[in-house]
Amino acid sequence: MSSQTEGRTLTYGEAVFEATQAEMRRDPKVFVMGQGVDDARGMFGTTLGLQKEFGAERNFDVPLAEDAMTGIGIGAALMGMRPIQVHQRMDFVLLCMNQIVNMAAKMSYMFSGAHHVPMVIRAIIGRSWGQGAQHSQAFHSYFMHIPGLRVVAPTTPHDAKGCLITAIRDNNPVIMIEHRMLHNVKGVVPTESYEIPYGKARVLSPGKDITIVGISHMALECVRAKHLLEAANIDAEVIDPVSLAPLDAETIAKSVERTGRLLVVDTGWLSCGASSEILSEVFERIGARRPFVAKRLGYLPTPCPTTKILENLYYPSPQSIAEAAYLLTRGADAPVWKAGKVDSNEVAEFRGPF
Amino acid sequence: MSSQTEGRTLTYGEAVFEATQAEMRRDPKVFVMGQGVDDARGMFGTTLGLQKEFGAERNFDVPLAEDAMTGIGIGAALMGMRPIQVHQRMDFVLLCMNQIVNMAAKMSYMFSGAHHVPMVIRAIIGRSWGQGAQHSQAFHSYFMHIPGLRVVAPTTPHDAKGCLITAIRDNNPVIMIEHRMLHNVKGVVPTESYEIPYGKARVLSPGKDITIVGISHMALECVRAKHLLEAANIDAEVIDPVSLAPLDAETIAKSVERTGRLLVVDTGWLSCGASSEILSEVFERIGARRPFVAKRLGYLPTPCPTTKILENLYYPSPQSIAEAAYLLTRGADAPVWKAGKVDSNEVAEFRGPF
Amino acid sequence: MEERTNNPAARLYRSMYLIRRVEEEIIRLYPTDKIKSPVHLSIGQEAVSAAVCDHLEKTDILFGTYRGHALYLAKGGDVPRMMAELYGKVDGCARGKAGSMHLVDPSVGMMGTSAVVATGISNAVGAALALKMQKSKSIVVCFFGEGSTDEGAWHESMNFASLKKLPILFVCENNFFAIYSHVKDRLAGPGLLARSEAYGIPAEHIEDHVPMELHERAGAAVAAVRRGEGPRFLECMTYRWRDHVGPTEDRVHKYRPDAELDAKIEGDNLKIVGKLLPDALRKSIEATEEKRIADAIAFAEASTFPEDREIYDHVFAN
Amino acid sequence: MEERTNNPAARLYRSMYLIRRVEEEIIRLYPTDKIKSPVHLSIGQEAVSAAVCDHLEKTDILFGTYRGHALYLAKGGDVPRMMAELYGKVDGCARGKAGSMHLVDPSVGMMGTSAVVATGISNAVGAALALKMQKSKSIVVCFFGEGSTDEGAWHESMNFASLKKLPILFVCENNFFAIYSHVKDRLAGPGLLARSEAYGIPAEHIEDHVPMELHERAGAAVAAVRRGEGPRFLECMTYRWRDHVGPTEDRVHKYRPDAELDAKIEGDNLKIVGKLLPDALRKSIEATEEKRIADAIAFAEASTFPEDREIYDHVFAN
Ligand SMILES: Cc1ncc(C[n+]2csc(CCOP(=O)(O)OP(=O)(O)O)c2C)c(N)n1
Ligand SMILES: Cc1ncc(C[n+]2csc(CCOP(=O)(O)OP(=O)(O)O)c2C)c(N)n1
Ligand SMILES: [Mg+2]
Ligand SMILES: [Mg+2]
Repeated sequence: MSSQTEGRTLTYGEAVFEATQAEMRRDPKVFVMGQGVDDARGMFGTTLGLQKEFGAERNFDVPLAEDAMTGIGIGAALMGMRPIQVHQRMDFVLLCMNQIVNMAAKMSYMFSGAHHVPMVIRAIIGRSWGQGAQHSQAFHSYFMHIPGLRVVAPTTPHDAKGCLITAIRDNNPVIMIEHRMLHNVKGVVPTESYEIPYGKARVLSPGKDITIVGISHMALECVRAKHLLEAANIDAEVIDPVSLAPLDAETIAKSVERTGRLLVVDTGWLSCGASSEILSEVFERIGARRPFVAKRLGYLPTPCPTTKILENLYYPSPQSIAEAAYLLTRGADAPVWKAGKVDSNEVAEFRGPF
Repeated sequence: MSSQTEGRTLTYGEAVFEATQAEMRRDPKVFVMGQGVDDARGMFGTTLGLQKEFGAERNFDVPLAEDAMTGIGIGAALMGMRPIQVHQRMDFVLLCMNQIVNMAAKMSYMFSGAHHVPMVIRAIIGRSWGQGAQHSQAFHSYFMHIPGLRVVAPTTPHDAKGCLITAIRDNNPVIMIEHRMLHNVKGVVPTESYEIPYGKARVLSPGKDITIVGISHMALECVRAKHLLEAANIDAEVIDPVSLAPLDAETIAKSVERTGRLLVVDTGWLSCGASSEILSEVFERIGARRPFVAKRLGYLPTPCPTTKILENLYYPSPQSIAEAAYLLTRGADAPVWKAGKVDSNEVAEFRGPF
Repeated sequence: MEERTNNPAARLYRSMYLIRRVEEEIIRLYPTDKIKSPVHLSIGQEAVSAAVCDHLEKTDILFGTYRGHALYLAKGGDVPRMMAELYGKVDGCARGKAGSMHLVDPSVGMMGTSAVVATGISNAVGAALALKMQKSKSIVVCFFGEGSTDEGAWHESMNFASLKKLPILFVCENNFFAIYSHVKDRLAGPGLLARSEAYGIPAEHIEDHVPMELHERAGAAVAAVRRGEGPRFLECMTYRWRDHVGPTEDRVHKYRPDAELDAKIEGDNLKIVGKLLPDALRKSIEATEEKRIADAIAFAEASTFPEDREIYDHVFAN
Repeated sequence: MEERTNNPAARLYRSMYLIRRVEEEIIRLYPTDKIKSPVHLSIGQEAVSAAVCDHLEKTDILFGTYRGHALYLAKGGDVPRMMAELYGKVDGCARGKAGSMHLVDPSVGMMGTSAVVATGISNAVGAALALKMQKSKSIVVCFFGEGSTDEGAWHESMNFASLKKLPILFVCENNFFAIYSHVKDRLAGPGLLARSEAYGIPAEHIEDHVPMELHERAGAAVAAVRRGEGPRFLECMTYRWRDHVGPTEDRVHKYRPDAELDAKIEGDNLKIVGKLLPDALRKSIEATEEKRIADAIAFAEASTFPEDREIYDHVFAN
C-alpha cells in the first residue's frame, strides 16, 4: 500500500482513469484501444477525456473484431508500444482467446526472450438488471490456467489504480479483471503514482474464527458478511487476493492455519475456477499438518438467468456467504442461524439498461 | 462396462471410427464435419472411409473457420441434426470458445428448453516430436468450468467407443477429449453398441496405499507408475475419471477415504485445472472427517518447449508419477527412492511429423 | 387476428404499427422498473423486419440479434409471451430466463436472438445447411446490424453459405451506428455490396424511406432463395431513433447531428405506409393492434415470477 | 556474404538456391531423427519469399507461418542458428524452444512465425500500426497461405489495415492446398482479388513460373507501401512439391494429379532464374551457399542441448 493516503476519495472508475491518464502522460508508448473507448460514455467513465488530451492516435475506437484487435495489440506491443485494450464485457474475450493464449502468453517463451508483449487487457464482468447469460460471465480462471499471463482483480479504488499502473509498466501481458458493480464504489486513492505488487493478497479485515477469501466484487460482499457474522459471534478474517496469477496462497494458508476454516467466494463458477485453485493451494501447503474445513461459493452452476428473482439467487450474497461461514464454523449440527439483512448498495442501486 | 467382451481388440482410433460409423448407420441425422475429415489421413484414421459410405453430405471438409463452423454445427443441431465436429488439435478450439460457451452451452437454459444442441466436438490433444507451444495444449478444464457442457475424456478404446456413442445420442453439447498418444493404443472393444454413462469413474486397478487419478493419456502413465511403485512396496489404486463433467468425485473420494492419499495427474496445467477441481471436490466431501494428503501433477507451468530434451521434462512420466506417489505415501522424510525405467511405448514410438 | 389481406401496405402497416406501439409501451413502462432488462429498441427500423417477414412462411426460420423485438413481432411471435418475458415472468416465451435480448418462439420459426454481436449468423447458416440436408422447402433469414459485418464470424459465414449454396437470406440493417461508433469509422473500402459479391453472393442496397420498394425487393430476394438459387444479401438502410440501449433519446451524447435524427423522424416509414391506406382501414388496424397490446401487457402483469427451484431447470436438455 | 549485387536475378538465385538446398538437407537429415520437429517445406515455393524479401530492408518487419524456412532465409535470418533450432539445440534462434514452426530473428526483422493458421496476420497489422505511430520509414510484410484467408482473422485484419491506411504488404502464397483440401472447396466467389478490393486494398494476382515478373511487381508493391499509400495485397500463385508436413512426397494420397505436380517440378522457378545467369556466376553462388549450409549443419551438430533448468526460462519477460 502506498504510504501517502491523504484521504482523497475516488470511485473505482475514476481510479482506473487516473492511472491510465498518468501513465499515458509518463510514457508516450501507452495507448488505449477498444470499442467505445472514445465515446460519450467513455467505458463507464474510465476513458472519458483521454482522446481530448492525447489525441485519436492514442485513444481510439475499433471495429467489432475482438480477435484481430487483440492480435493488433500484440503486434504493436512486439514493436515496443504498450497498448491497453478494453472489453466492455468479459463475455466477449471468448472471441480472442486464441490471440491471448496462443500468442500473447507464449511469445516470450516460444522465442526464448526474443520478444515480449507488454499489453494490458481490461475485462469487465457484467452483472444485474437482466444482463442475462451472455453479459455476466467471468473468465479469470481461464487466464489463471495459462503460464505466461498475469491476472489481477483489484477490489478497491486504491488497488485498481495501483494494479493498473503495475500492469501498464509490466513487460508481460496482464489481464485486469474489473467488476461492473465496483466502478461506482468509492475509496481513498493517493494522488501520486504507486504500483501494487503481484502476488500479495490483502487482509481486508482480520479475524480469528474463519478465513473468507473474496474475489473482486465478492470481497465487498464478504466484508458485509463479516459484519453479519458478528451477530453469531463469529469473527471472520476477510482476504482479498488482489492478484490472482501469481496468487498469494501463502497469506491465505497462514490465515487458515490460524482459523482452521476456509470459505472461498468467487465471482464466477466453481468447477475448475479460482476457488478450486485457492482451496487446492492451501491444502497442498498445510493440509498434511493442519486439518481444516473448507467450502467454495460462487455463481450457481447454471447460466445466468435474466429475471431478477432468479438472478438474485444466482449470486452469492452477504447473507448466503455469512450462512455458509456459520455452517463451516459451527458445524452442520449447529442450530439453524439466519443472517440479517444488509443491502449491497452497488447492486441495489444499479439501474438498467447497462 | 459392456457385458459382451469377446476379446476383439481395436485401436482407440478404430474404436472412435466404429462408434461413428455405427451411429451414422443408425441415425441419418448424424454427420461429421471438420478440416480434413474426408482426406487421405482421415483424422488419424478415425474418419477414414466415412465419405465413401455416407456421401459428401454427411462427411465433409470445411474451410479454416473454426468460429463459424462451430456456429454452423450449432445451427444444424438446433434444426434437429446431430453434427460431430473434429479439431485436429485442441489448441484450435480457442478460436471457437465463443460459440461453444456463449451459444451451445447456454441455449437450452437461456430459452428454457425451447432449444437443445445435440452436438459433439472431438478435440485432440497433441504431444511429442516438437509439437511445441501451440500444438500441445489441453483445455478440458475450460469446458468443465461451463454449466451446460458435458466433457468426457476416455482413455481406453472400450471407453472411447462407448463415450462417443453416448455423446452422439445426447441432446446436449458434448466435448470429447482425445489424446493423440492414445489413437494407436489397443484394447478390447465389444462389437455391439453400448453407452458409457456420464459421471462414472473407472477403477483401472485397485490398491490400498494411495489413490492415483489419471486423466486421459495420463491414466496409462499412472498404471505404469503403479507397477513401478510395486518395487517400493506401495500398492496404488489407479482411477480414470472417464467423464470429467459430470465428475464422479464420489468414487474418488471413497478411494481416498480408504487410502488417505491422493495424487491427481492431469494432461494439462494445474492452475484452475481439472486436478484442482478433483482435489477440491474430494476435500469438500471428506476433508472434515478424514485427513488425507494430496498433490497435483501435470504439465510444468510453462508453455510446451519444442526440443525433445525439455519436452521430456514437461510431461509427467511413469517415473515422476511414481516418485511423487512415493513421497506422498512415505512422507518427505522417507529415504530417497528412484523409480525404475519403463517405456511409454506410444510416446517413444511416435515419429514426426505429426 | 383477422385473415391475411391481399393488400401488402395493409399488412406492412399492421406489422409496423404493432412494433412501434409495443415499443412505445415499453418506453412508457420502463420507468416503473417492471422491465428489469436492457432493451434495444427498433423504433425507426420497423420497416425492415416487417417488409422482409411479410414474405415468410411460419415454417421459415429466423435468427436475429438483441435488437429483436421488431423481428419477433414481425414473424408472428406471441405478443403476450413477449411482454411477460420482458417482465421476467413465468409465462414469458422463455419463462423469464431470456429477457428482451433473447426472444424466442420456435412455433413461428423465430429461433432466438443473441446478445453477442454476430454470433447468430453462423447459427443461421447452420440451420440453412440443415434445411438443405433435410431437403426442406423452407428458407432461413438472418438479421444483423452493420456492426456484425466487422466480425470475422460474418466473413466465415458468408463464405460457407455461398460455398454450399445454402437457402439463406442475409439482411443487414445498416443504421450507421454500432452503439455510438459510425460505420465509416469501422468499415473500410467500397461497402457491403462489394464485400458480399466478393463471396459470390448477390447483394442489393435499399435506401431508407421507401418501404414499399423495400417490401417488393425483399420479396424478390426471398423468392430467389426459395427457388434454390443460393444465398442473397440485402443491405437495408435504416435509422435508430432512440439510444442504443434503453428507452430514452440520446441527443445529449452528440454523436450524431440532431438534424439527421430529425429528418429521419420526419420521414417516418410508418406514416409513409399509413398514408397508402384508407382512413378506416388504418384505424381498424390500429384498434385491433391496440387491443392486442393492451391484452399482452395485462397478461404480463397478471403472470407470476418463476419459483426459485426453476433456476436449475434446463441447464441440460433431456 | 559478398556484397549485394546489382543483378536482381543473381540475388534471387542466391536466395532461392539457399532455400532449396537447406530444405534438401533437411530432407536428407530427417531420417536420422536429429530434427525432432514437424517441418513444413517450401520447396517449389522459394520464389515468393525470395522475390518479395529482396526489396526489403533489414529494418522492415516480417511475419509468417509455420511454413517459414524460406521466409527466414530470404529475409537474411542466421542460417546456423536456424539449423541449430531445428536440432533443438541451445544455439538455435530460440534456444531450441521454437523448432521449425516458430523461427525468429529480430535482428533482421523476422518477427517469428505461428503454427496456428492466420494468427500472425493481425500481429503484423499491429506492428504496422506501431510503425505508423512511431512515424517509422519501415514497412511490414505479412506472409500467409491461401488457407489463412478462410479465417475471420484475415477479414478483420484486412479491414483494419485499410481503415488506418497502414504500411503493410499482405503476401498470400496460394499453393492451392490447405493440407489436402483444395482452395476451390473452401473459397466461394470470384477470388481473393475481389475480396481484397472489397476492403479497399489494391490487389494483384501473379502467376507461378514468372519469377522475374514476380520480383518486379513485388518491388512495385513494396515501393507503394513505403510511399505511404496504405496496404497492398499480392496473391502469388505457387506450388508445394512435398507433403504438407514432413520431408516426403505425397503422391500416394492422390489428392492432386501426378501430372499437375510433375508440370510444376518441370517448370522449376529455380531453374528459370538460374538460366538467366552466366554459368560461372551461378556456380560461384552455389559454391558459396553450399559452404554456408555445410557450416550451418556443422554448427548445429556441434551445439549442445539446453540444460534442464532452461525449461523455466522466459515464461515471463523481465
Ligand atoms: C462480440 C461483441 N462485441 C461487442 C459487443 C457490445 N455491443 C453490443 S451492441 C453493439 C453494437 C452493434 O452494432 P450493430 O451490429 O450495428 O447493431 P445495432 O445495435 O446498430 O442494431 C456492441 C458493440 C457485443 N455485444 N458483442
Ligand atoms: C487455426 C488452425 N486451424 C487448423 C490448423 C491445422 N492446419 C495446419 S496447416 C493447415 C493448412 C493451411 O493451409 P494454407 O494456409 O494454405 O498454408 P500452406 O500450408 O498451404 O502453406 C491447417 C488446416 C491450424 N494449424 N490452425
Ligand atoms: Mg448498427
Ligand atoms: Mg496453401
